[in-house]
Amino acid sequence: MVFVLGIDVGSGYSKAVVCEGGMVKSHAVMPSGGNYKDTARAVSEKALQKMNLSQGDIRYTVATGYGAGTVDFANETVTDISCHGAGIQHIFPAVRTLIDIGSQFSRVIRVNDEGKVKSFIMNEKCAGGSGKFLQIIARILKIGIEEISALSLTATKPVEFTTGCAVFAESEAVSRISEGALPADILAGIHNAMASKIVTLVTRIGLEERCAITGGGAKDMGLARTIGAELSTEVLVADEPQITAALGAALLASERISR
Amino acid sequence: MAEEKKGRAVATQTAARIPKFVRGNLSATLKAKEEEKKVAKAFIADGQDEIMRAMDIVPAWGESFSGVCAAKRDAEKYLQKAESDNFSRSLCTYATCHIGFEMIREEQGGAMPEGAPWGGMGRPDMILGNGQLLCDPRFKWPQALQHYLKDVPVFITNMYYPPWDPNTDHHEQEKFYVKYCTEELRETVKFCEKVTGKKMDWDRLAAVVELSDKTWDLFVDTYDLRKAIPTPMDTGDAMNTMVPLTFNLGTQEAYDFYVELNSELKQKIAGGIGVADPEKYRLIWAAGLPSWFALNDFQYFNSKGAVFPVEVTYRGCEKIERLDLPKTNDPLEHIAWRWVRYWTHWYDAARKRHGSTPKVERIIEYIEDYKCDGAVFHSAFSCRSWHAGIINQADVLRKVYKDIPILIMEGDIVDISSYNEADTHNRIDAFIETLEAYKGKQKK
Amino acid sequence: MGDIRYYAGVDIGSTMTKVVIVSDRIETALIGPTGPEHRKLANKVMEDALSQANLKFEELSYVVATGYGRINVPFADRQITEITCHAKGLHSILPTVKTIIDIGGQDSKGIRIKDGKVINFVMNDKCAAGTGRFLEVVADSLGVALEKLGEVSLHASRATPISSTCTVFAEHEVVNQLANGEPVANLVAGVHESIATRVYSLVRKLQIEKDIAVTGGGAKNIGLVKALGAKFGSPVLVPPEPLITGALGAALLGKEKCEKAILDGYSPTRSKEGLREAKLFL
Amino acid sequence: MTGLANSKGLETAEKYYTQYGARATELKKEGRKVIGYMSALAPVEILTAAGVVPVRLKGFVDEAITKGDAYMESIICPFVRNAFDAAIKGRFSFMDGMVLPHQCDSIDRTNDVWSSYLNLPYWHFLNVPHVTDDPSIEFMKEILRVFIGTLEKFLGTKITDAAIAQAIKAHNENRRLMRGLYDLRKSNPPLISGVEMMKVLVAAMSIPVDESSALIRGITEDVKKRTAPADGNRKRIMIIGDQIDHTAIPESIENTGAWLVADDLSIGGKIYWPEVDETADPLQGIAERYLRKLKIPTTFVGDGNTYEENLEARFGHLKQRIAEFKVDGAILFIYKYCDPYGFEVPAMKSYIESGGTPVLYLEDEYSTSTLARVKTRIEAFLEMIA
Ligand SMILES: Nc1ncnc2c1ncn2[C@@H]1O[C@H](COP(=O)(O)OP(=O)(O)O)[C@@H](O)[C@H]1O
Ligand SMILES: Nc1ncnc2c1ncn2[C@@H]1O[C@H](COP(=O)(O)OP(=O)(O)O)[C@@H](O)[C@H]1O
Ligand code: SF4
Ligand code: SF4
Ligand code: SF4
Repeated sequence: MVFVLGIDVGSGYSKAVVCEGGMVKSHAVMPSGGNYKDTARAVSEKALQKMNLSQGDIRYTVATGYGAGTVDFANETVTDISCHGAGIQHIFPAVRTLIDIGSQFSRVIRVNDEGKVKSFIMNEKCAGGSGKFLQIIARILKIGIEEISALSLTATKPVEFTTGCAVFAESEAVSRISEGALPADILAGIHNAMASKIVTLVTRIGLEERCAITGGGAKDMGLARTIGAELSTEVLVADEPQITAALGAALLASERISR
Repeated sequence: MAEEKKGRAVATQTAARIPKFVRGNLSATLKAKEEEKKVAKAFIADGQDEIMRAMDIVPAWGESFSGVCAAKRDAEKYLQKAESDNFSRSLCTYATCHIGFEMIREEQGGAMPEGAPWGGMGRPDMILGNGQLLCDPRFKWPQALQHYLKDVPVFITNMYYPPWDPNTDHHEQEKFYVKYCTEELRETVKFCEKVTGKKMDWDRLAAVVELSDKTWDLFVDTYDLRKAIPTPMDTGDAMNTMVPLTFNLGTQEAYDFYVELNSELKQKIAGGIGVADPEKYRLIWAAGLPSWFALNDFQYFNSKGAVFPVEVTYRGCEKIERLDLPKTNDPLEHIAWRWVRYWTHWYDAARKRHGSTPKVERIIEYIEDYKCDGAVFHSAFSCRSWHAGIINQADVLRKVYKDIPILIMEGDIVDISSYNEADTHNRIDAFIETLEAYKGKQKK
Repeated sequence: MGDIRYYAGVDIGSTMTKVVIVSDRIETALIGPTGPEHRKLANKVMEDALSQANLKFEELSYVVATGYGRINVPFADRQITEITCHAKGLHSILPTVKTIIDIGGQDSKGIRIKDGKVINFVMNDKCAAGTGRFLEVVADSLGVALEKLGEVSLHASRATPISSTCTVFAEHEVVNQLANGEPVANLVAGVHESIATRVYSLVRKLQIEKDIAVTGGGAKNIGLVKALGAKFGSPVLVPPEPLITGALGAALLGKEKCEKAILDGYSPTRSKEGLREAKLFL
Repeated sequence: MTGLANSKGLETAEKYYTQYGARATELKKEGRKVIGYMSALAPVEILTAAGVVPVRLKGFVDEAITKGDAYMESIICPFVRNAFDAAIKGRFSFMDGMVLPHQCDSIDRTNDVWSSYLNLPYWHFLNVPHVTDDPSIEFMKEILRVFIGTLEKFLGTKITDAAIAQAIKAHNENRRLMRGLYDLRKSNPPLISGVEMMKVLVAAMSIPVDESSALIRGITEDVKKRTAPADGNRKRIMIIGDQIDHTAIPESIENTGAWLVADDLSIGGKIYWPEVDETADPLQGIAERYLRKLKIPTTFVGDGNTYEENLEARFGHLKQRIAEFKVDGAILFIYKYCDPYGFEVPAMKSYIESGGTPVLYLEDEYSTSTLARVKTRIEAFLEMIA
């Protein structure tokens, strides 16, 4: 049995996937925290443990993500854009347009029928349209990030946000709450604000169907639906969208050893 | 165009001579007084080079000065000075950097600001602008500058060319455009005569114009050598080797420079020497002025096996023959024809391809001629002129031509505050992987 | 009641609510948070201030509201922007000051004053970089108390350069640098440096004249104050309680207005609203 | 203005302001062609002469840009971005075509973007020059002829010199009427508020010229009947900028206890003062008005011998306006990424201030999202000059 490992050290979360023969055997996710190097070890150990494996059993490791450079036990690093492509090809082979909502960046990636990246585009310099936005709002609403999804679906009157700044949106949310706005409506408002930024990216690069959302932001069904509605298309979401890039990295690792 | 702090390794030796050109141009503005010549704050790509050269007017290039400041990562203090008098940060940073510099000098009673790069630039005796279609700063910068240099006369020419319109034939309008440009150039001459107190020597002007034409031809022939695989010269170098054409047009040195470059490139081709070894991807720099403080990024591309054999930027000329210029004995009219035809000579091609635009046609032509695999655009936030409409160009390129990999980078020409090297390299990495996939797919 | 008249100034900032009551002297000054649950409770801070001064609301002759949330303070007689109020308040404390830098939770401002009156001012863009919010965010992620940031930064061996201009990204950068072993002190100093740079390029738009003073919450941070001093090439003054200059100015402006009205033979009219909850924000 | 006589005309203006383009939609149903245009540089006389309904495009300040950014860079001035966004969203679906005059980089460099994504049956980029010397006037006449030619082709009718001459008369009359209405702002307090005036200006740019004139006439009569309450203490403000076409900023000014009494905006003062001379060749008069008489920063005004002469040529009209309307303070509201106005700020500001009028310079977005901050700055300015 030949095991390979894919590690995605994101700016918010680190993800590890262990594969064998092109199949996912186990995975783990944990916050990246401040020390990428330690987290990378910890998250891969966590994934390995589930299989009773140790790093020594791994034939090839591909690291990706913002902190890929700190993974000293990786055989290779690949950008997360390519890994996303490889990952989505495995999950949804029909997907040609991929929206990745990570903590710092939102990206749109176009892939070909082999999961290879054709082109990509991302938000720049301002956290306005990124997943960080969700985290900030969750904190204000005193809810867990995983609660956003269900809660937002109950919204009836989405609040309109006048600022695009993730930091000031916080104070705006706070004042809306004091005016009696419901948390669900606030979340829906944030979703609208984020979706319009993301859809702009999609339009710029061109939508080719089918379309999927990945990254931690994809766990937010409310956001995914809002984006889908804005794009007037059905968007696919994997069961574990957050590990897509790590999965892609693991698949690329298997490719390397099968060469 | 300039030597920057870290010292970009240049692939061609000829390009290594460029800093001398730039320094020479700057110091000419400082020495002009002794030599009893007049200095004109002028713009590149404004059609007035030959008039200045024929009248011994020393051009003080604001763009060059600001570019040098940026390359030395020394522009911030000038940008801040301009900002302190309410010039917005969103305005052209070439302009605000230069204006900030002049503001400081005036405040110091004319003394050169301390630490001005390469000795700084001389105070102008006149300001020449052009209300042409290229950009607003080309006539607003002079006006804004006069607020600080109140005694310096300003003259604005207007040189237009027919706008792109798929439904009209621009050839029908050429005549009156050329007439207008010629008249405007004549006004420029009159103004220069007034300031310098000298009359134009028309024979000399004719000779200078002829030299420029020759330089245009030689430039294009030389750059065409870059079609070779592997390419002997990259855009990173071209951002230097454009200097003689852009800043020294109408001088013998400029011509001689391209003679030298030409022979160096031929030698390289003969020896099979390329910029990148191995050369894996050929790219077009499809639009945008570079970030002068980050020219090293070209080397980063090279280190990944990607080269730029061709760029749209600073290729401000074409083979004269291709422009099919009507005969005339008036050198000004000749400049006007050259101007109008240069800016419109992709119109016919664009009209033939439904949904296309001249800018995109130009890119397509280069992609084909130089066998490019992908296109990189740079969108600098402070200059609308070259950097607005890029999304549209990329979109049209995809629609009317091919879905080739495209990278649009966002940044600025002078203002370093929005630049992040790690992010930029990340983006380049991902783009390289895209190219890899694209080429892999094509082979199959 | 006697002859003494009392005037109150309420400064409802994005983060703090400040109340000052003056007569011939400052009677009381109180600061409370404008946090999520405190938003509507500007009246509470007012009540506390009143009880501290041993006064009843009805004994106040005039109430002026200022700050970000000034718009809907029902118990105020008048609204005046924080720019005018800061100038007034600061001038009463430090009369030699000609340029004021105010670093609040959401805004950074530069104010030029002459004889206590505003002659020019600038305000930052709507971006959190360069505001007090940035400090709060960083304090939070470094696990340093907001009040301690200044002191901590004084132990820095250098200011770590922060390249991101966005508060969110900068926070991130700071956390990573921390993990890379960069000392907290240097990071805090780096953040101060980054804010000072932003504020400097903003305030430079005014023809800066000395003396320079810093007010607002940012002035409570000695490290930031020092960084600003270095940028402006001149020591900057800090009033003893920088948070309250706006509220103080508001109270003084109210007083001025009333006294003038009385001289002109009117008796100052109080708003009919009693002390009740404020409905804040537009 | 409370306590003042109301006006049917103002109600109409209000309607056209809130339902922008409502009249054009009606006229289109009646079979008229509607041509949209941007900027003060579009020669409306020619559109009127062609028998089309000219409608000036505007932005919608309280709508976030949600569609336009996909096609247009955010380094374009926010007004153009917003107007383009509105166009893409179908807010100007009544348009049969558009003319885009060359005003500035934000317009010039987006010509391809507008034309390729709007896909209108008629499109024309009018190549207005930036300088104003004699060759430029001749050139302007040439490009006007090209413009007329394309219009004629599109409409299938001839646009005669006589029709142009008549349109010139109508527009001059319209300008005189509008100035008459402006005159009613000279009293203290003004008889018509800045907010009301804004609605009139916006309504006027969306309807045919004769209807506009009738509307202004009616409003002027009604407003004249008003008796102003004694309220002479408020500061009198003038606003300067390009296309500000919404009431948000006038409201911010007037809700804080000042009157907006004058403007130098490209939909107001800038276009209603200069008239077209009735020349033998009507295009001569048109060329002269648009190049030489319109004082906008995108035409290079001022070939004077000294800097001071240049300043007078560029900004002299501002001082006149300030004196006539007894202005206490000027607000310079400039959009981000606008080079023509942006480069003007230091000179203009110091010129106005040299006459003793304080100036507030605001560089901002075209959006109500930043309004709270704009308001604070306006209020502080008013407190400052109080
Ligand atoms: N359960 C969840 N519901 C909604 N959003 C989530 C959830 N989990 C994570 N996120 C979002 O995903 C982001 C992190 O996504 P991820 O793809 O891991 O990014 P990165 O790789 O940049 O760290 C967070 O910023 C958060 O907004
Ligand atoms: N004790 C303190 N030490 C350091 N900084 C402080 C302190 N108290 C407040 N601050 C800073 O001041 C800011 C609030 O300032 P303030 O002037 O009250 O703003 P606002 O008027 O917007 O509420 C906070 O964001 C914080 O950065
Ligand atoms: S606006 Fe807010 S999110 Fe955007 S760059 Fe500024 S601080 Fe960051
Ligand atoms: S072309 Fe761009 S960079 Fe050059 S002067 Fe014009 S605006 Fe500035
Ligand atoms: S505001 Fe400035 S940039 Fe925008 S359309 Fe007007 S002149 Fe052009």
